[in-house]
This record gives sequence, structure tokens and C-alpha cells, in this order.
Amino acid sequence: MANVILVSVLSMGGLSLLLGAGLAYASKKFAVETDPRVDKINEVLPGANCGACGYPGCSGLAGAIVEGKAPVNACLVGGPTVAQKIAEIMGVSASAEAKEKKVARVLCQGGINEAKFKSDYHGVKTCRAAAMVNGGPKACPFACIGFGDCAKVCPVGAITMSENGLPVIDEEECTGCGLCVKECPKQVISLSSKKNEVHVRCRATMKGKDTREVCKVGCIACRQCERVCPFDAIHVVNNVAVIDYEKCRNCMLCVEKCPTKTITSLFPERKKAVINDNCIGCTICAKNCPVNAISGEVKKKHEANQELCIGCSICAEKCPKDAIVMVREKYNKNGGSCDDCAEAK
Amino acid sequence: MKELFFIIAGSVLVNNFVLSRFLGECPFLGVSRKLETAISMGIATTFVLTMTSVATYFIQFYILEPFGLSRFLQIVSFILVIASLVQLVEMVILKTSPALYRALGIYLPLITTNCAVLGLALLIAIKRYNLIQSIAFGIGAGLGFTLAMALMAGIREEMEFADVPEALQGAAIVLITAGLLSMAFLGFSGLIPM
Amino acid sequence: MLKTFKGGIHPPYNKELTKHKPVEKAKLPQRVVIPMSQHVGAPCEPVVKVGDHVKVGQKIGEAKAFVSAPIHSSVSGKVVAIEPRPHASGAHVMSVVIESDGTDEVYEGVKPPKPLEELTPDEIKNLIREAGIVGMGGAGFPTQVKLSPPADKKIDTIIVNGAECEPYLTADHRLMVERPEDVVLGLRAIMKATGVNRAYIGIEDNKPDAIEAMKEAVKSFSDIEVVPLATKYPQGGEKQLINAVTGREVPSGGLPMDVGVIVDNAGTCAAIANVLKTGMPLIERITTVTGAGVKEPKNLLARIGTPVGELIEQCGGFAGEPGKVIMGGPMMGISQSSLEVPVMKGTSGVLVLQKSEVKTLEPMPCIKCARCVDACPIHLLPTYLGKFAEKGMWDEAEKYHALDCIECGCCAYVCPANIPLTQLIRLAKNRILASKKK
Amino acid sequence: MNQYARMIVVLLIFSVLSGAVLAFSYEIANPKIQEHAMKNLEESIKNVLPGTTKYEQVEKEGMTFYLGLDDQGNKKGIAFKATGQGFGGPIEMMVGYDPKEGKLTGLQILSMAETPGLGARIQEPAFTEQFKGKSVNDPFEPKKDVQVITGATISPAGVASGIKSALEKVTKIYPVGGDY
Amino acid sequence: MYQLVKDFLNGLWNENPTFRMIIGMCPTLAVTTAAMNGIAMGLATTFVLVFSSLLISLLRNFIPAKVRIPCFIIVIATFVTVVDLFMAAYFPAIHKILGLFVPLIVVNCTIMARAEAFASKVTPPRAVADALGMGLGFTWAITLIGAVRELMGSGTLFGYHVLGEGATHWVIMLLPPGAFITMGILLGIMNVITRKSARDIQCH
Amino acid sequence: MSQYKFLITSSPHIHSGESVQKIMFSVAGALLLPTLAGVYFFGTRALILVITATLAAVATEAIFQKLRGKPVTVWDGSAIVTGMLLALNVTPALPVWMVVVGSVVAIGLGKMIYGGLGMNPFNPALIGRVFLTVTFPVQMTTWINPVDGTTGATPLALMKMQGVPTDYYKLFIGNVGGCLGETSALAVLVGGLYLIYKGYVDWRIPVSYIGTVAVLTFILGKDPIFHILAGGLLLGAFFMATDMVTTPVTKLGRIIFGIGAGIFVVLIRLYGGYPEGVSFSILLMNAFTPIINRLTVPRIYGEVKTR
Ligand SMILES: Cc1cc2nc3c(=O)[nH]c(=O)nc-3n(C[C@H](O)[C@H](O)[C@H](O)COP(=O)(O)O)c2cc1C
Ligand SMILES: Cc1cc2nc3c(=O)[nH]c(=O)nc-3n(C[C@H](O)[C@H](O)[C@H](O)COP(=O)(O)O)c2cc1C
Ligand SMILES: Cc1cc2nc3c(=O)[nH]c(=O)nc-3n(C[C@H](O)[C@H](O)[C@H](O)COP(=O)(O)O)c2cc1C
Ligand SMILES: Cc1cc2nc3c(=O)[nH]c(=O)nc-3n(C[C@H](O)[C@H](O)[C@H](O)CO)c2cc1C
Ligand code: SF4
Ligand code: SF4
Ligand code: SF4
Ligand code: SF4
Ligand code: FES
Repeated sequence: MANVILVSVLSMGGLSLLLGAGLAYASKKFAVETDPRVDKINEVLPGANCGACGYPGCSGLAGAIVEGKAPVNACLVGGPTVAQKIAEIMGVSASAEAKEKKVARVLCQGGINEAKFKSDYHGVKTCRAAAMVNGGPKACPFACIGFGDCAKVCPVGAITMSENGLPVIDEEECTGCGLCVKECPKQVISLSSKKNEVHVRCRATMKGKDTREVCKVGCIACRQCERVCPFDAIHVVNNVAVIDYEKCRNCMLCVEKCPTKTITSLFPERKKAVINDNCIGCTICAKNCPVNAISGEVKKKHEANQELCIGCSICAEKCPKDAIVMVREKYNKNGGSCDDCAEAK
Repeated sequence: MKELFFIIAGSVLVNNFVLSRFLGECPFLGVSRKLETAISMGIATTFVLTMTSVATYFIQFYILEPFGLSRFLQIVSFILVIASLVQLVEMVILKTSPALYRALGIYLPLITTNCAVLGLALLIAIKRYNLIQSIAFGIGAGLGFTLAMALMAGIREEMEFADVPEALQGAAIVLITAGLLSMAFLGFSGLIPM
Repeated sequence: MLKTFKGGIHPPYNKELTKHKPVEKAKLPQRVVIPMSQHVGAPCEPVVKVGDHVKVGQKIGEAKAFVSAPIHSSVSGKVVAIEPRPHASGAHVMSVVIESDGTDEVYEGVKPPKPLEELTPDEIKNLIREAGIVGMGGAGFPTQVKLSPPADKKIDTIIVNGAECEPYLTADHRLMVERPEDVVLGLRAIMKATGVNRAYIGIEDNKPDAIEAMKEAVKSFSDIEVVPLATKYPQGGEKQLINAVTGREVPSGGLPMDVGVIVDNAGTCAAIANVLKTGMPLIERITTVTGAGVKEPKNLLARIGTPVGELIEQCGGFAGEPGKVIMGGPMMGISQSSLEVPVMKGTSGVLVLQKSEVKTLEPMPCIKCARCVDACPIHLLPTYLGKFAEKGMWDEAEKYHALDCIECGCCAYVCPANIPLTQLIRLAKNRILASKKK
Repeated sequence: MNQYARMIVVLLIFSVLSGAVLAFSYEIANPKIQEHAMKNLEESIKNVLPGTTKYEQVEKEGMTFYLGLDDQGNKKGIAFKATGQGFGGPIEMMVGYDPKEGKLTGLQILSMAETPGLGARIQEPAFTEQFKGKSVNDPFEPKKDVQVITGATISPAGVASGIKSALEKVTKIYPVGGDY
Repeated sequence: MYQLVKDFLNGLWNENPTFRMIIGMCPTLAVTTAAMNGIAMGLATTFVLVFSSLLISLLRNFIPAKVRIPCFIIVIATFVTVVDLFMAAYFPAIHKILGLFVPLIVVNCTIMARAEAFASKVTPPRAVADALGMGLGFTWAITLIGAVRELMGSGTLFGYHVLGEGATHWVIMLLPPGAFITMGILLGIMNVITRKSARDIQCH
Repeated sequence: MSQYKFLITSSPHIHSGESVQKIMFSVAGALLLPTLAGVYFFGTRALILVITATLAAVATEAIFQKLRGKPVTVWDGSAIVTGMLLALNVTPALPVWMVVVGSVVAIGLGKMIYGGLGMNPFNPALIGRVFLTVTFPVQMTTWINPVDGTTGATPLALMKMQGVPTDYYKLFIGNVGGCLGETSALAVLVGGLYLIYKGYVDWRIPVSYIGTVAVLTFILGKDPIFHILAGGLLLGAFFMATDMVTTPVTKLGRIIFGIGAGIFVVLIRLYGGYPEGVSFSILLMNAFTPIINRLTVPRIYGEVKTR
């Protein structure tokens, strides 16, 4: 018995020495520089080399992740913990967040109910294909075609097609990647800063008369918005109203004025200025208010007239004491709460 | 000569490693998405299998058996040798030919923990093949693996356009397809005396 | 064995409707809409203003780029608008709208040039360019550009495309029967301009009278040969024509000039002849107005800019309820949603199909029957291209040569599963080219 | 100690320990394994040579024979291993042979890879029993003197031809009617 | 304690090696011609899994990263051989059926994966809990597959006739195609179940 | 005049009028010939098998589509063809419930799990057939003689196991044991030629397939005519190897397909465990089809050199 043990210990020892030494030598001799991140990810990966990810082994996946070909959560075996670590290695950092967030917006409201159809279309059910056939079935050459190419291309599923055949973008989900903008054959979608609340949802540069003929909600270039805007932020250019977001303060006056409801706001109600006890009565706000909605005596707490206030926030920005807050009636943007979901069922 | 042909043809068609011996299923399911990848993987595996057949032949018949260690050191020594060998080859290829490495080398680590390799080693020991037969067996097993991989990858590429029910997408449909493929391969049963 | 190519289809030709009907002059339109883009290449810039008075043959659009062709007024009258108007492509295109004064007064500048014998090649090319002549076979490529190949391309053969393989259309057919000598004169001008002394006139054998007439007309020219071709669509596609007539293959991504050939439509030749004889630029063309949807199908000589609705009216209006109005033939034409769109230089026909004729069958899954593969004259695999397009696999589509598709429509015509293959491939081409631009 | 040395040492320790553990386990398990093997062999011999209680192993002309003896030491026949080519691979069997009578005394299938429920039914007594008492001079042809299994003719044929070819050799060593 | 239970349950369902991670397919397909084989194979694998995880977890700080894979392999191979030897000694019938696949436990990706991903990173109790969960998860999965195949292929369950002697046997279930197809269909069913429960969880 | 709203579509604006239904029903029609031959030789039992198999196939397809909430498209006729072919490929003595199992497997595993018509990699009828062969080998190899209904063996089995040939005339007319639809070479041939004439079947596959078998058996010293007429070769070559869904789309590919299938048939018939190899050979080549398609992409017009 001792004999057997001895022989086996010796031969195993010999074998491993041989192989160990060989490997050690080889790893020195054949060392190759690689992207350190590949090694790091390799460390993190389970190393089962099971191939379940579709890549040839763990190092194959590591390479693919570094090259950006595979997502950080590609390893099924490793699960979310590994994915988290890989994400750290890859430095999927918050640098993008730092910039002002942009989201995609649909600049057409001519759905099935509003737009006129010049013809029936039959064929490949994608916007681009339809656009290539006589410009699509809608009479307005600028109208959304409504087959949802944008929805298909959105990587985060932020776009859904409404009953009315128009895309609806969930601005919370949207990452501002702009893929939909590129995809849309009619340039109906554009990226703009998330803080812009008011939009002209029409791009039709035809004469107002022509636009009115083809769409109930198209911009007819009546210039009423131009006249009502207190900040000179909206102008009719080439038969369609365009907002200068440098100047726009989301006061929604144009929204209310627009006869065709072409201009929309994200919120049904505008914000209102409310002055709190920090107010020292410096009167700066009253002086700056474009609609004279703020009144009050020097050194006394001021009051904002809720009726008059248009929600432009100038006062809040000017207030040296941060005594003015802009508040909006409680409003749930996407209506998404758990209770709603339960009700919907 | 004829016998070697039978060994090769037998392990490609009749007792295909993947489709009837159940060896090497993991890469078969995982790396058969694209035809090019599948074939590269197949070639790399064939290479390793052939190498393994030589190595295990010597270990089995020149170390283990003479010393009477075969019954209990077989697994450990085979797997150790295979793993080291693969790693060695990987390093050598990486250094000497990065192009070859990109084409084949990346598959090598995956192959270490592939049952097909250890299975081949054990089968060689069981069947008591001589050196030439062992090599033929290794090549045949590799070719059979490659064939199965290639067929599956071809079908899977075509399946990109198929409307597979959601529940079956992924591994499920691949398994069922493998089942149908292995059913077709049953036609070869009894073909060559193995 | 008649000359032809591999692949292709045999759709019902339906040419009986108009093939014996002599070309009629269409009524002078009251108002013409002349798009500034009727050709391949850069659009023209209008050189008239609203309110200007223009005469027949007066230049109203100037071609600034090399690949472009000027545009002339087709009536005399007043310019009433210069604005985007519906165009056969479906887009709105900058157009000059002219209210006819009914006098049809010819512009002073329109004078016959020297006889052909005295013209130099450069003069011929210049005449062709100034007359705004573009390919009348459909694509509308400026003819003069075709005739000026780069120095390293040696042209040795001119082919006149008289195949007219599109079903229904008979414009070229009637032209060749009625004015064969014009086609030959235009061809000789082209030969002189390019210094080529070998030419063929390819005509499908379902037009024996045209073959006869053309043979008669070329009798005295030993360097011109009339080649009867098998009747098969798309025999008139230039790649197929070149292949059938000369046995050469235009390389993938290449042009006819790469194999030493220039192909010109019979109508294009006749237009050149017209310039040589009268000096009148391209302001009218023969258009076949046909289909079961029109009461009285006709071949009309129509002024460029005439709304198609007027032409249909001159053919007795609609018969039954119209379902589809197509500019061009049924295989490659473009369906229209408005009757306002004007006839252009490349409008070889207006086809009206009755509502009962147009079917809108939903596509079924591809059964891989490979009919499309057998039909494709370019030997592509339309079934795969269609699938790639459906899945958005543009790279694969490119690898499978989507860009070589000539959009002839054969594949979609034969597909038993009703898959809109041609449209899918067109989509793929569009996307591939878009991604190339970036 | 550099990292390479450490690598090697650790690996060495693991292998050595593994070797020791395995050798040790083997020492414990091996007798048991051998015992099973012996028991199986013995059982199959007893099975094909009815009446046998012990046996002797005889090597002759490269073949191994098991001489079956009863309690009194009477020879009950000889058993030998034969291999036939079946549908799914080789069929290993133990055959009992009585040279005196020139007859088979029994058949047991040791290992095979035939289809379960089909070819695998060659293991069932219904099939193996038919060989008992069969003369070694029989033709051993399926469907003639060897009953087959419906749906699987190849496996029985493999068994039959395996026996037949083995017998050709065996009857030379132990001729029919001869002593042994 | 809660952590241990969680680790244990993980392998049973959420990250079940067979139905969720789809690894270790070779033994899963090869030995499941009968339910009993599934149990035997599963338990053998569990044994190896538990002990190698324990050992690896104990030694996790001792093994240099560069040679950890060879070391793991040695550990695993050792335990596998031990199982092989003892099975041959004490359960020869089962050992004969499992055949080649007992040694192949070495390359069962599940073991290597757990050693690498889990055991080499956590304390011994957690490693054992996880290994036990994974092993039993593997066991029930392949026993299920074995049961389906045995029932249809031989009309029995754990060797007992449940379908009556006269029932037609579906031979294919015992052959390679039957293995693939059964596994594929069961996987599809699992997908339906888990997707449904996932949906239920999301809304409440 | 502009009161009309026109249809706009991409070109072309006309269509050949050919449809999947037309093709499938023509194939079903052509299959009636072998079916009738089967009924003539094996009696009403054959008819019952064909009808149940077809109904089961159609029902399975409908149920799958309903379950997935997809439109039910059984009227495209493909399930009918599958059902008929399956029945024609089993022995007339098969228990009826087994042919139902075959239909369910054919349509379920062979077709619907891949999404239905046009997406299946393998020939569904043959999936059903081979599944039955492997699952119920005893019942599937219990052959009966025509007319009298006694059990017997197929000509191929007789040849393989006992070396007994069968005379050509009997084989041609169909008065031999075997699958329901394969006994009468004549009926199969007429149906197949009709389909070739209609253009629904590409002649390349049957010709290269049968040709390969003939050449190989001749080279190997066997009787080529016997091997063509006996067994399911003709049925397979005309009706099953030509299933467009599961065969290559290129012309060269179809020839390769036929040759490959021919080689496999001879291999299995002469050297394999089964007397017959047509089903297996076609399934095997089905597996090769995607690769064949990839490797035989035709040289396109104007492409200078082949790849
Ligand atoms: C960008 C471009 C450049 C071309 N250049 C030439 C040329 O130099 N010579 C020539 O013979 N044809 C030239 N062509 C014309 C084409 O050969 C062809 O006649 C034209 O695209 C219309 O063909 P189709 O009606 O068959 O589509 C050119 C076409 C395009 C689009
Ligand atoms: C599918 C297809 C069919 C065509 N058929 C004709 C035809 O029948 N007659 C014709 O003149 N041009 C036809 N063309 C256009 C020719 O390819 C080519 O553009 C034209 O003959 C060049 O002459 P042009 O520049 O004078 O128009 C066809 C093009 C395609 C792509
Ligand atoms: C899945 C399957 C497994 C088979 N297994 C066996 C087998 O184990 N043994 C055998 O002799 N034949 C086997 N066969 C072979 C066929 O049944 C073969 O047709 C039969 O041997 C012919 O014999 P017969 O003359 O009884 O019809 C198998 C067939 C199938 C489909
Ligand atoms: C010529 C032709 C042959 C066919 N052969 C088969 C066949 O062998 N098996 C089958 O299930 N379906 C066959 N079909 C029907 C159909 O193609 C088949 O159900 C599809 O494979 C289902 O996607 C055939 C159809 C045609 C047109
Ligand atoms: S916005 Fe653009 S892409 Fe989206 S549905 Fe409308 S047309 Fe299509
Ligand atoms: S595609 Fe990108 S930009 Fe468009 S909605 Fe989705 S996330 Fe936003
Ligand atoms: S013709 Fe239609 S059904 Fe046939 S292969 Fe082409 S795309 Fe598919
Ligand atoms: S449209 Fe394109 S793909 Fe289709 S047949 Fe014509 S050239 Fe071929
Ligand atoms: S279990 Fe066999 S390769 Fe993974």
C-alpha cells in the first residue's frame, strides 16, 4: 500500500513539476501585452469557459466587451454581480449625465385622426419604405408616416406607437441617443433639452392655406404666437413657427393662443411663483416681472398674483434670497404608478 | 488503412461526438450562432483533440499502466495534461501568430473544459487504440464535432428569419433542432462496425 | 435563337391597347407645371420670374452643374408661380408654373442648326446639352454627359434601345414605326459625336412592324444593324440589352462605358433628330396613356408639364373606377396619388388600372421557392435580400450585392408569397447608400 | 521566492496531495471492485454452465476458458467469451459449451449497446434460452434456426454470428466429443 | 443565516444550472434515460461540488491566481475519482450505467463555474450552501428529465411499471434525439413558468 | 376628377398571380395519384390513414396558431401536403393513432416551433416519418402485402436480408409491400412529372438524386433499376426532396442537394442498419441546405470573378 501511494505521489509530483515549470517558462517567454481591461474583466468573469454567452470562452467575451461588441451583462453564469463589476471596469461613468440632458421629441401631431390621407398605401410596413413610395400616404409631405421605425430602433424601448398612429416618447426612459432622429425618414423627431417644455409640433413649410387643407393640427403660420410671446422667443420662419429656446421661458402663452393647437406644453398647467418667508422685500422680483404679477412694499414680504403669473421664473432667478419657488399643481407626467398598473389590468 | 477510415468515418457519422455520444454539448449550444465562428471553433477543437489523443496515448500506456496507476490517476493526469497543453499552445500561438490566435486561439481555453476532450482521452484508454488509431480517432472526433457545429450554425443563421415562439427562443430551440439533427444522423446507425 | 439574356419574366404585354394607334398630338394645355428636376443630377435653377412672359422653347431653367440639363418652356404664356409642386416622385419639387396664352409662339432663339454633315462632335454635344436632352427611356440621364466619356474609356459601340419591354407601353414602338428616319438621324448624330462607327438597334420581336421599318431606314448605313431580340422583360434594361447584343457584361458597380458601349433610347435619338432639324429643344414627348382604367387608350405627343389628368381626359376619361395611376409602365412605373403631377421628359406612359384590377394581397412567409432567384436578371438572391431588409441587416444585404439590383421588379412579380421584394431591396439600397455617405 | 516558484510549488503540493489521497482511496475501494468483478464473472459462468459451483481458468492458444466444475469436481463444460457485431456496437457474451455433447449449455450477454426495448431484448431469457442445447454444428442463421426479435434482426444476427465464429476456434481446441 | 438560505435556494431555481444557466449539458443529456440515473448522477455531482467548493473556499487565499485553474482542476478531479472509485465499489450497477460520465463530472462546467465564480471568493459556509443548492438544483433537474424519458421510453418510473405492461414504448425517448428534444421542450416550459412568475413579481 | 383616392404601392404594379395556395394544392392534387394507388392496393385502411393524417396535421397547425394568438392560415394548404405525405410514407398496417402522433410531431416539432410555413429547416413530413420509425420501430416495419393484406417484407428488405430481388413490372405498377404511397412507381412518376411541367418542382433535384443513386449502385455492382423502383426513392425524389422550403434556393445548390442525398441513400441502403435510407438522406441534406445556400451564391451579372 505504501508503495502504491509512493509511486502515485511521485508520478503526480513529477508530472505537475514538469507542467508547472513548462507553463511558468512559457508564460515568461511568450508573454504578450494585452489591454489591461481585458485581463481585469477576465479576472472578474467566472472562468467557466462555458460558451453560454456565445463567445468562445471567457477571454473571448472579455475581449468582446472591451471592444464594445458585447454588453457588460453578457455573462449568464456570472449574473448581475459580475455585470456590475465589469461595468465598473469599463468605466460606464456618469460623465454623460453631467451634460444637460437631451431627449427626443416628436414634432408632428398629424395622426390618423388629424391628417388627411391623399392615397392608400400598401407594401412594406416601415416608414422609410413608405416614404419612398410617393412620399407616403399622408397628404402632408412633412407628416409622420406612423409605421414606428423610430419605436423599433429605440434601444431602451422609450417609444410606443399610439392608437392614433403617432410615436409617444417616454422622456424618462429616453437616453437622448438620437437613434430615432436618424431613423425617421421624415425628420419628425428632434432632440432638444429636457427642460424645454413648449414645442411647436409641426414642421410643414407649406403655405398656411395648404397646410390647413392637409392637417387639422398643422402650423398655419398665423403669427398669433409671435404676437403673444412676451420674450420674443417664437417666430414664423418659412411658414412655420420656430421657438428660440435661448429665449423661451415655458410661459405657455403661445400654447394657449395657438388656434390649431400646434404648440404644446409637456404640462397642462403652468408653474406659479410662490414667495416664502425668506423674502426680505427687496422688490427686485417685482421690478423684473414682465407681467407685473408681483406686488408688495419695500422690506415687506411680497405676494405673487397667481392669476397674473405666467410662470416664467424670472423672479425666482433674480431673487437674491431664494425666496421664490416655482410650483406646479401635482401632476404625474407619465401616469405610471403601481396603482395605475393594477387598475389597468 | 480501411480500419483507420472506419474509425474516422464512424466517429464523424455513426457515433458523432455531439449528436450521439453527448460530448461537447456546451460549445455546441453556445458557439454555434455564426457559421464562421462555429467552423473556427471546430477546427481548433479538432486540433486539440488530435493533440490530446497523442498525449493521452503516451500517458496511459507508458506511465499509468506500467505503474498500475491507471484506475485512479487517469482522470487527474489526463485533465492536468490537457489543460496545460492547451494553455501552452495558446501562449505559443498568441506569441507567434496573432492572426491565427484571433482565428483559432481564442477558442482554446473554452476547449479545456469541453467534455469531448476528456471523453476522447478516456475512450482511447477504454478502446485500447494504438498510436495511429488514437490519432485517427482524435481527428474523426474533431471532424464530427466540426460537422455538427457547422450544420447547427447554418441552421441557426437561417433561423434568424424564423418566427420562433418566445418561450423556445435561445437554447430550447437549439436543443430541439439538435434533436432533429441527431434523429437524422440515426440513419447512419449500424453503418460501420464500431 | 433570338438574342437575349439569362433570367427575366414573361408578363402579359397588353400592348394591343395602343400598338396600332398612331401618335396623336395632345391638346395644348392651359397651364403647365414644369419641375426643375426632371433628370439625374443637379436640379436646374429657374431663370425666369413670376410675371415674366415666356415663349415655346425659351429656356426657363439653367443647368449649373456638369451632370444636369437645361429646361425649356413648353408653351408660350405667363409665369404665374415658382414654387414646390407635387412631382412624380411624391416629393414637392421646385417648379415653374406657366399659364398658356394659347398662341404657341415660338421663341426667337429656336433656329435650325447647320446640317449634321457640317457639325463637329463638340458642336453636336453642345446642341444636345442646350436642347435639354436627357434619356427618355426612364432614368433621365443627361445625354450629352453620356456622350462625353472620360478619355480612358474607349467607346466602340452605340446601342439604340428600342426594346420597350415594359408591358402596355408603345411610345417607342409607334415612334419607330412612324418616324424611323428620325431615330436613325439621331443615332448618326450620336455616332458622329462620339466617333463610333458601329451601332445596333435592339428591338423585341413582338414589334415586327417596327423591326421592318427600322431595317428599311438603316438600309443605306452599313454600320448600323437592327437586332431583333427575344420578347422578355427586362430586355430593355441596358445591362441586359448590352449582354444580349454584344455578349459583354457591364461590371458590377460600373457603367456601360466601362465595356465601351453607350445605350440610348429610341426616343432620345428622335429628340436629337428634332433638334438637328428644327432647333427646337426637348419640350414634348410621346406618352402612352393606357390601361383598362382609361376609356380610349392612346399614344399622345404631350407637352412637358401637362398634368396627367388632362391627358387622361383626352383619352375619354376614366373607365370604371380607377384604382391606381402609374407614371411609366406597370413593372417600374411610380404610382401616383394626384392627377396634378406633370408629364416630364422621361414619362413614357401613364397607366391607369381599374380598382378591380389592383389587388392588395397580404404577404405570406417566403417558401424559398426560388422563383425570384430564377427570375432575377442580375442573378441575385432576392429572397435573402428581402429577408435581410426585413431584419435591417444592411451589411449582409450589401454583401449579397443589393446595390446591383436594377429594381426591375421581376422578383416581386413572380413571388407566390406576394412579398414586396423589390421594395424591400430598394429600401436596403437606400440604407446602404445612406450609411456609405457618412 | 518569486511568483513562478510559488506557482510551481503550490501546484506541486496540490498534485502530491491529490496523488496521495487517490492512492489511498484506491487501496480502500479496489478490493471491493475486484470482488464485484470476480462475482460477476463467476455468476455468468455458473449461469451458462448449469450445475457449476466453482471454476478453473485455463489459457489455451491465446483464449481464456473457464472450466466449470460441480461440488464433486465433475466437469460441467467450458465457458468462454465471444464478441458479436450488433446494431449499436460490439456485443460481449459468455457462452457455455459442452464438448462432450457438442452442444451449447447457455448464453449470457455481458455488455452491449443495442437499442433499449428493441435490440436490447437479446438480453432477455426469451432470446437467450433458445441457444441452450443447440448443437455447435447448427448453421446459426437468423430466421432459420435462430429466432429473431421483431423489428430488430441485426442484433440477434450479431449474437449468432459472434457465437458461430468463436465456436469455429473453440471446437478446434476442444473438439466435439473429445475430452477436456 | 438568511444569506446561507439564499445561497442555497439560488441554485435550486433562480440560477438553476440546467434550466437557467444551461451548462453541464453533456451529463444532463447522456445519462437521463431513467430517473434513477438522474438521481445518482446528480448526487455524485453534488458530492464533488460540495467538497471541492469547501476545499477551494478554505484554500482561496493560498492559491496564486495564475495557477488557480490547474489547482481547481486537480481538486475537482481528485474528488471525482474518489466518487468514481467508491461508486464502483459500492454501487456497481449504477456505476455501469453512468459509465463514462462519472469521470466527465470533472469537466461539468457547473463545478468549475461555481469554484471560480463563487467558492473562490466567499467563506466556506456560503460556498457549501451554494454548492449544495447548485448540486441539488442539478439533481432535481436531471431527475425530472430522466423521469420523463423513462416514463415515455420504458413505461416505468424509477423502475416501477406505471403505465401497464402493454403500453407502447416510445423508443426514441431513450435515444439521443429523445434527450435533446425532451430537454428542449422542458426548457421551453420552464421559460414559460419563469416568465409568468417574473411578470407577477413585477407588478406587486 | 380628384375625388378618387388612389392606391400607392412600390413597383411592380402587376403580379404573376401565382400563389402559395395554388402551389400547395397542386402538390396535394398530384399526391392524389399515389394515394389512389395506395388505396387500390391496400384498401380502405390506406384511405383512413391518409385522411386522419391530413386532418391531424391541419388541426395541429390550427391549434398551434391559435395558442400563439396568430392568424390561422391552414388554408395555405401546406399542412395538407405534409399530412398526406406523412401518410404516404408509413406502412398501411400502422395503427391509426400512431399516424396521428406522426402528424402532430411533423407539424409541431417539424414546423410550428420554427414559426410555421417557410421557416422550418427540416422537411416536416419526414420528421414525422422518421420520428415514427425510431419511436415505434416494430409497428413501422410491419409490412403487409397488397390486396391480400398478409404480412410480408418490402422488396428492399428482401434484397438486403435475403438477397431476393423483385421483378420490375411489379415494382413499377406497385403490387409490392411497402409504404402506402411508394409502392407504385408509375403513380408517383405521373404526379411528379405533372409538377415539373407546372414548374412547381425543379427537375434538378429528382434528376440528380435518382441519377446519383443509379450511377452509384451501378458502380457498386448492384442493380440500378431495382434500386430506383424499389422503396421510397421516387416518392422522395419527386415530392419530398423537392420541398422548396427545406432545399437550396440556388440551381447549383439543388444539384448538390440531389447528389448528396443520393450518396446517403446508397450508403444507408447498402451498408447501413436500415434497408431504406430515403427519409434519412433527405433530412440529412436538409441540414446541409443552409450551408449549401451559402456556398453556391451565383455569380451575379457583372461580377468579375467568382468571389
Ligand atoms: C452618376 C451617373 C453617371 C453616369 N455616367 C455615365 C457615363 O459617363 N457614360 C454613360 O454612358 N452613361 C452614364 N450614366 C448613365 C447610365 O449608364 C444609365 O444610362 C442611366 O443610369 C440610366 O439607366 P437606366 O435607365 O437603365 O437606369 C451615368 C449614370 C449615373 C447615375
Ligand atoms: C428593368 C429596366 C427595364 C428597362 N426597359 C427599357 C426599355 O424597355 N426601353 C428603354 O428604352 N429603356 C429601358 N430601360 C432604361 C435603360 O436601362 C436605359 O436607361 C436606357 O435605355 C438608356 O437610354 P436613355 O438614356 O436614352 O434613356 C430599362 C431599365 C431598366 C432598369
Ligand atoms: C431507433 C432504432 C433503433 C434500432 N435498434 C436496433 C437494434 O438495437 N437492433 C437491431 O437489430 N435493429 C435495430 N433497429 C433496426 C431496424 O429496426 C431494422 O429495420 C431492422 O433490424 C430490420 O429488421 P426486420 O427485418 O425485423 O424488419 C433499430 C431501428 C431504429 C429505428
Ligand atoms: C413541391 C413541394 C413539395 C413538398 N414536399 C413536402 C414534404 O416532403 N413534406 C412536407 O412536410 N411538406 C412538403 N411540402 C409542403 C410545404 O412546403 C411544407 O409543409 C413546408 O416545409 C412547411 O413549411 C411540399 C410542397 C411543395 C410545393
Ligand atoms: S416619427 Fe418618423 S420614424 Fe417615427 S413613426 Fe413617424 S415617420 Fe416613422
Ligand atoms: S431612440 Fe434614443 S433618442 Fe430616441 S427616444 Fe429612444 S432613447 Fe430617446
Ligand atoms: S419567390 Fe417569394 S416565396 Fe419564392 S423564394 Fe422568392 S421570396 Fe421566397
Ligand atoms: S428587382 Fe432587383 S433583385 Fe428583383 S429581380 Fe430585379 S434586379 Fe433582381
Ligand atoms: S458539459 Fe459537456 S461540454 Fe459542457
